Amino acid sequence: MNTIIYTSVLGFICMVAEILNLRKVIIPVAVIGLAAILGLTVMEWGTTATHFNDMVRTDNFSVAFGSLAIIITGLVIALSSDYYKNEQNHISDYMAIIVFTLVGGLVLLSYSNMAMLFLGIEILSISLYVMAGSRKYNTSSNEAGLKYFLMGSFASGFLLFGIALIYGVTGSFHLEAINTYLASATAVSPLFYLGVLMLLVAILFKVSAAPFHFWSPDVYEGSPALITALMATLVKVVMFGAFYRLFSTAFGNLGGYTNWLIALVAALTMVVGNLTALQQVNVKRLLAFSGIAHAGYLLLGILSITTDATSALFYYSAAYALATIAAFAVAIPVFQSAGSELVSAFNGLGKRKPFMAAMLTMALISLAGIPPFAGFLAKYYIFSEAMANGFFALLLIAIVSSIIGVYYYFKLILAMYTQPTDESVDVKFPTVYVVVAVLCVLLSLALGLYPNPVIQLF
Amino acid sequence: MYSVIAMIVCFFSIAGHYVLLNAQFLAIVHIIVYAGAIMVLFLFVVMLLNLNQEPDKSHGKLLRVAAAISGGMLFLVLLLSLNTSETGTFVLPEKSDIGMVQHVGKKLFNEYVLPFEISSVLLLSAIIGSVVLAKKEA
Amino acid sequence: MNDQITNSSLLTILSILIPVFPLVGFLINGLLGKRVPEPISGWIGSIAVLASFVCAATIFFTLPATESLSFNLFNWIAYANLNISFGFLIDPLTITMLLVITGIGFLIHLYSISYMHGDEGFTRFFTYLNLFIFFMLLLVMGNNYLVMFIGWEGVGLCSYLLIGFWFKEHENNNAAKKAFIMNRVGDLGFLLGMFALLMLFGTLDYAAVAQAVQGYPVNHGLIVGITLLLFIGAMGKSAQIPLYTWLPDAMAGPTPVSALIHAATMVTAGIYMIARSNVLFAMAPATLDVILIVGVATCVMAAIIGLMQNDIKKVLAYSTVSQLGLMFVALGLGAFSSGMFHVVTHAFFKALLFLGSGSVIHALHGEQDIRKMGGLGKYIKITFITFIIGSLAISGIPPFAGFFSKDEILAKTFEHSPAIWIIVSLSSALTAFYMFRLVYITFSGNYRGTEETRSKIHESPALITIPLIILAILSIIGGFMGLPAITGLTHAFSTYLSSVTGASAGILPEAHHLSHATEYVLIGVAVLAAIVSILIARYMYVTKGQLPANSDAELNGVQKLVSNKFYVDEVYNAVFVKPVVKLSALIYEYVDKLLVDNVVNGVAKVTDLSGRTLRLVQTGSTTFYLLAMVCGIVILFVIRLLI
Amino acid sequence: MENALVSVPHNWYLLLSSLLFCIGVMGVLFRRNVIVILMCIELMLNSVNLLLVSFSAYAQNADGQVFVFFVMVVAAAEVAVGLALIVSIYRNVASTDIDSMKKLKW
Repeated sequence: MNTIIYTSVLGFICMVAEILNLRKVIIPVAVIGLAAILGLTVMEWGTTATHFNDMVRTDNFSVAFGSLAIIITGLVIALSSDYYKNEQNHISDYMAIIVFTLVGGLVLLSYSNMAMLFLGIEILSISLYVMAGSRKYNTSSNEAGLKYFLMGSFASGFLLFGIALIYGVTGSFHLEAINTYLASATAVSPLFYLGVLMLLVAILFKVSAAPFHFWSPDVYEGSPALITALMATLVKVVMFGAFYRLFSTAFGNLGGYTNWLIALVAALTMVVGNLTALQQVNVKRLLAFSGIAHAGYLLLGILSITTDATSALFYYSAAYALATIAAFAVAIPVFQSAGSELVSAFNGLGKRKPFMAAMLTMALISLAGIPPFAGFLAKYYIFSEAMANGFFALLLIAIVSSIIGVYYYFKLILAMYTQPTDESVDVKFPTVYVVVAVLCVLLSLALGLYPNPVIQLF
Repeated sequence: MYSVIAMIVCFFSIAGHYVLLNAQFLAIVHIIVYAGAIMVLFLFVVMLLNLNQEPDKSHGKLLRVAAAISGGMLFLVLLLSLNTSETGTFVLPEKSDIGMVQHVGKKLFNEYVLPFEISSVLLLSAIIGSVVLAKKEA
Repeated sequence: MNDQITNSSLLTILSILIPVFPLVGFLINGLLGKRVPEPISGWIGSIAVLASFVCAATIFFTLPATESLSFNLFNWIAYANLNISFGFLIDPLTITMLLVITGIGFLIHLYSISYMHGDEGFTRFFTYLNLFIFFMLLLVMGNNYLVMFIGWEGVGLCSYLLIGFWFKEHENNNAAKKAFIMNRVGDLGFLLGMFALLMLFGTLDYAAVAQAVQGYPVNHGLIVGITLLLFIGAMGKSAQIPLYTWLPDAMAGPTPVSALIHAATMVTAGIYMIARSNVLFAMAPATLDVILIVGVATCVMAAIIGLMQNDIKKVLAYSTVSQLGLMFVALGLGAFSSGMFHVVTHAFFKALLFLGSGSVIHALHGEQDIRKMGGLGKYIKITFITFIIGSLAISGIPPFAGFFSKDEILAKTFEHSPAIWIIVSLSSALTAFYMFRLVYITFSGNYRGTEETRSKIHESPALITIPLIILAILSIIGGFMGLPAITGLTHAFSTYLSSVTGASAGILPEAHHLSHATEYVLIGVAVLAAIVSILIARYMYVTKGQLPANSDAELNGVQKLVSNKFYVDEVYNAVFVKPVVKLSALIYEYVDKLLVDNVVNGVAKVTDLSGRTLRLVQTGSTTFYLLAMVCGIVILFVIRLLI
Repeated sequence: MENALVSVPHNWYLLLSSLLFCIGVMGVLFRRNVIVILMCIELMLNSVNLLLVSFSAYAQNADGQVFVFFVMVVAAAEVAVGLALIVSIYRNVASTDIDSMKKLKW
């Protein structure tokens, strides 16, 4: 709870800094502030508390996922110092919105009432609609913002309809009250199931699971690269946290009613994500499809509600987010210097900048799920989760699609190491990008080599 | 332009339903927010962009048929699942004051104070966003 | 007692150090990059591997063959009721592989310092090479399948990077991609096998799996399934039908890479894996039969294709595939130690041959087509002599190393079935033929290149020749560690491995041993066949100075020329040469290029196509997306509510 | 007045809001003008409001009405951001046709 308050205050500070003519210090202040908030959050580990008539709860789940979300946002903000160096007059607006996005995310990780779920999703989404369209004079950015906005609000309609139906049946927005209804009702009303399905659809939309994934490649491609990084990591992690929270508390007694559907969607998502990614030439699109595919794998973690599944989901989220941020930290300067976001912009990077190319390679290897990086064990954990639940056909699809997936990550690696260099383009990696990339890769490696502290968290 | 007017009519009739459902305060708020603020905003943008001359084009035939079918299917599905429910036995209580200001206000500022506060973050974010997006740069 | 404890803790430290050295070398070279001057980075890499070799050798001499050392470094994955540690297992099988990897690895590193001299990617090359050694060491040292899998994936990655090392040529990229895809198919098998093992036994530890599997009946369906899956993994990595075509293409990489990865070490990983799981495989004789069939088929087919190749490295590549097939034949017969023995001797002479071919290519400044060589024996004597030694070894001429290991496998096949013995012997004779065809075309006769290039031919520097000489010596004496039974002496190698392979020996049915007389006859026939093949090669390519046709049009001309000579020639041509040449061309064209390539490419194409189609769904129209969303919702509702 | 609705079964309200919701959905799918689409989305949200209020009224539970406030807040915020986006786009492409925004695909 405190985390949410502090973060809101930080966002407010970012906003008013402009009035006080403190633009230069916004980013350092935001990063340091987030670090302090991270410290405070971690100290809450082990406590369980309800706040404000049980609107939000602090528990180990919210602390763990919340810390991850804060780390992700902190890294992205660190990158923004260079990314927005030519847009100083907007920097405080952008930073405030990004921090507010995090507020929405934190709400989503600790809610215990549907009202908070709804508001969390909306804070997160509205901030991102704005950020996606923030390159005002770029038609791609416009289009991305509009597409995201229209489809997101459309999905919000379904989310609300679902919430309304569940409220109508149970008479409450409170997650535990809903669960109590489920446990005590002799015959659950069909309206309730309809509500659950509507809610499920809206959340599947937000995590970009097929067939509700169409927005994400277009939006990822059109948005400013840094915001793409934020969407690919923070939104995905947070939405999966919210997803899991919803199904572990409110629908804990649903008795696997949705499992079959989720399994179906997961299979479709993995296949569509990986297959479509094969053909992509735009790196942001490629990462979008990779994100879709990863959403498919993460859905496997939702299928069961156990402490093991929680750990697996958390580990996977962390592995995915770290690798993706590392990839973007290398990719963004390349995009900027090449003026292109195509795979060909990476041609010969292995020769020009061997170190950063190596970082990107490692990040992609982690995403592809090859040891010794965290991505491999993450897949392993989440796959064994599916196995434990008896989804063997799903497991098979997951493994096959993950093997197809390796191919397109290597497309990028191949471009870096085997294509001739365009000598005229000189890529400069600002120090902060190097630091972020190295940090993420090292963390990813550390997690991969020694997963115990994280995997035994819950 | 006409659609905006039609929309306003629709909002007023929904407000009428609110009154019938004993949600008097909400009905007023609804009119103020929707008809008074949101639709004015719409009208304002329509005027600003000078859109009223432009005829509203339609999609291709295939897309329209597909849209009709899928929308119809959605309604059918909703209908089917609603029909099976047994909520028809509920009858509206004759007299109720739950929609009165004092009652709703108490709920809002006791139980739902946190969402109320948090929605300020949402509004703040939306304000900054709208300004950032709509402001003309020099 | 106390002494033993200190001894074993010393060994533990030593064995941990083995993979650490190459890792350190990799880190130094990788992090410093171009800041390290050229020869220094090469020496850093070489010395790192040498240090590992010294450690491995120390362990070899101190650890008795009957004992093994297994320890867990840390508790790696503790999750649900599953506990997988990151641990090493040091036993005779591991030590054998360790010595081969680090020993030959060191020689090849040394060789590369000179061979890669002046290449702009010099440091990068050694970085990859050290990384490869590191992963390969992990692969053989792990004490459970998951550690092995990490090494397995790692070497695949390094192989991929090294095949595409000279990335300027498009062909190399395709080769790298092909290798990668085929290996992934194999990896899929391995991964599924691993999951199945986990499901069935709840552990991935070698010892625990071997223990647990013995509670099942022989040929239990699940065990057969698991072993088949693991074998698919082995097929990918060790280039067996149908997943072998990547290996000849992999020759696009630098020659030391071909020698190290695609001949001596990585490709034998599949054999190591099966030998390591010998108890598991022994419980599934049905799988062993499959392995035997695949091995025989690969062995023969690759040997036939080898007859027609004109690229010096391609010939060696197909011979590697063929020899790997032979190793699988041994595994399929349950003769795990014989298979491993051939792994070791093959590592010696195939590394020698590859490095020799590298020296030839080096001397000719990159020429790889044997039709443009000839008479090189005069110019590059050391290479010539060592190459002949290697060829004699691979042909199975006593007392060279290949003779002993090949003979052992041949004897085993005869025990099993004389028909297989005939097929395998035939392929062995073909091996002798094409190897000497290569030798004669390359080294004897007159130089066929331009005068200008001839003047530049020179023997390679000492850093290249010294590894050649050492490997040549190993190829001569390497076989003596496994003397055939008829000599009455102990088979040192199989005795050494017996603590590992012994467990499976009890499970497999006892083979009836051959009488000494039969064995003499077998050896005699095999050697004779090899010598005759060599003589035929000599007759065709030295006495008559035949040359492989440059194109199809010339082939007819050459054959006309041949038919004008002796009548014997015609008969010989009609009965032997023509069919074989045809068959070889046919298999290469149809089976290799058409069938195998197309099946593999077909899978890739289908994936590709579906990717293309799916991509088109992304039309860019928001309305369409919304429509798709509504349809998805309706379908989900219908599924859940009405059905 | 107060007794007017007593005899109306709750199902009718469910039906009405579903119908409104589906009209909204179909409007979104049929129209090409982004502003109209946005209005249709508003209609969807309103149908949800109606649903919530009817549930709240029939069950004598004010939670639903409080929730409607939040929906209104969000709707207002969404409209503000959405219209800002539309204005910003109109400056670039001088159109509010959804099919004029098809650049990002494949």
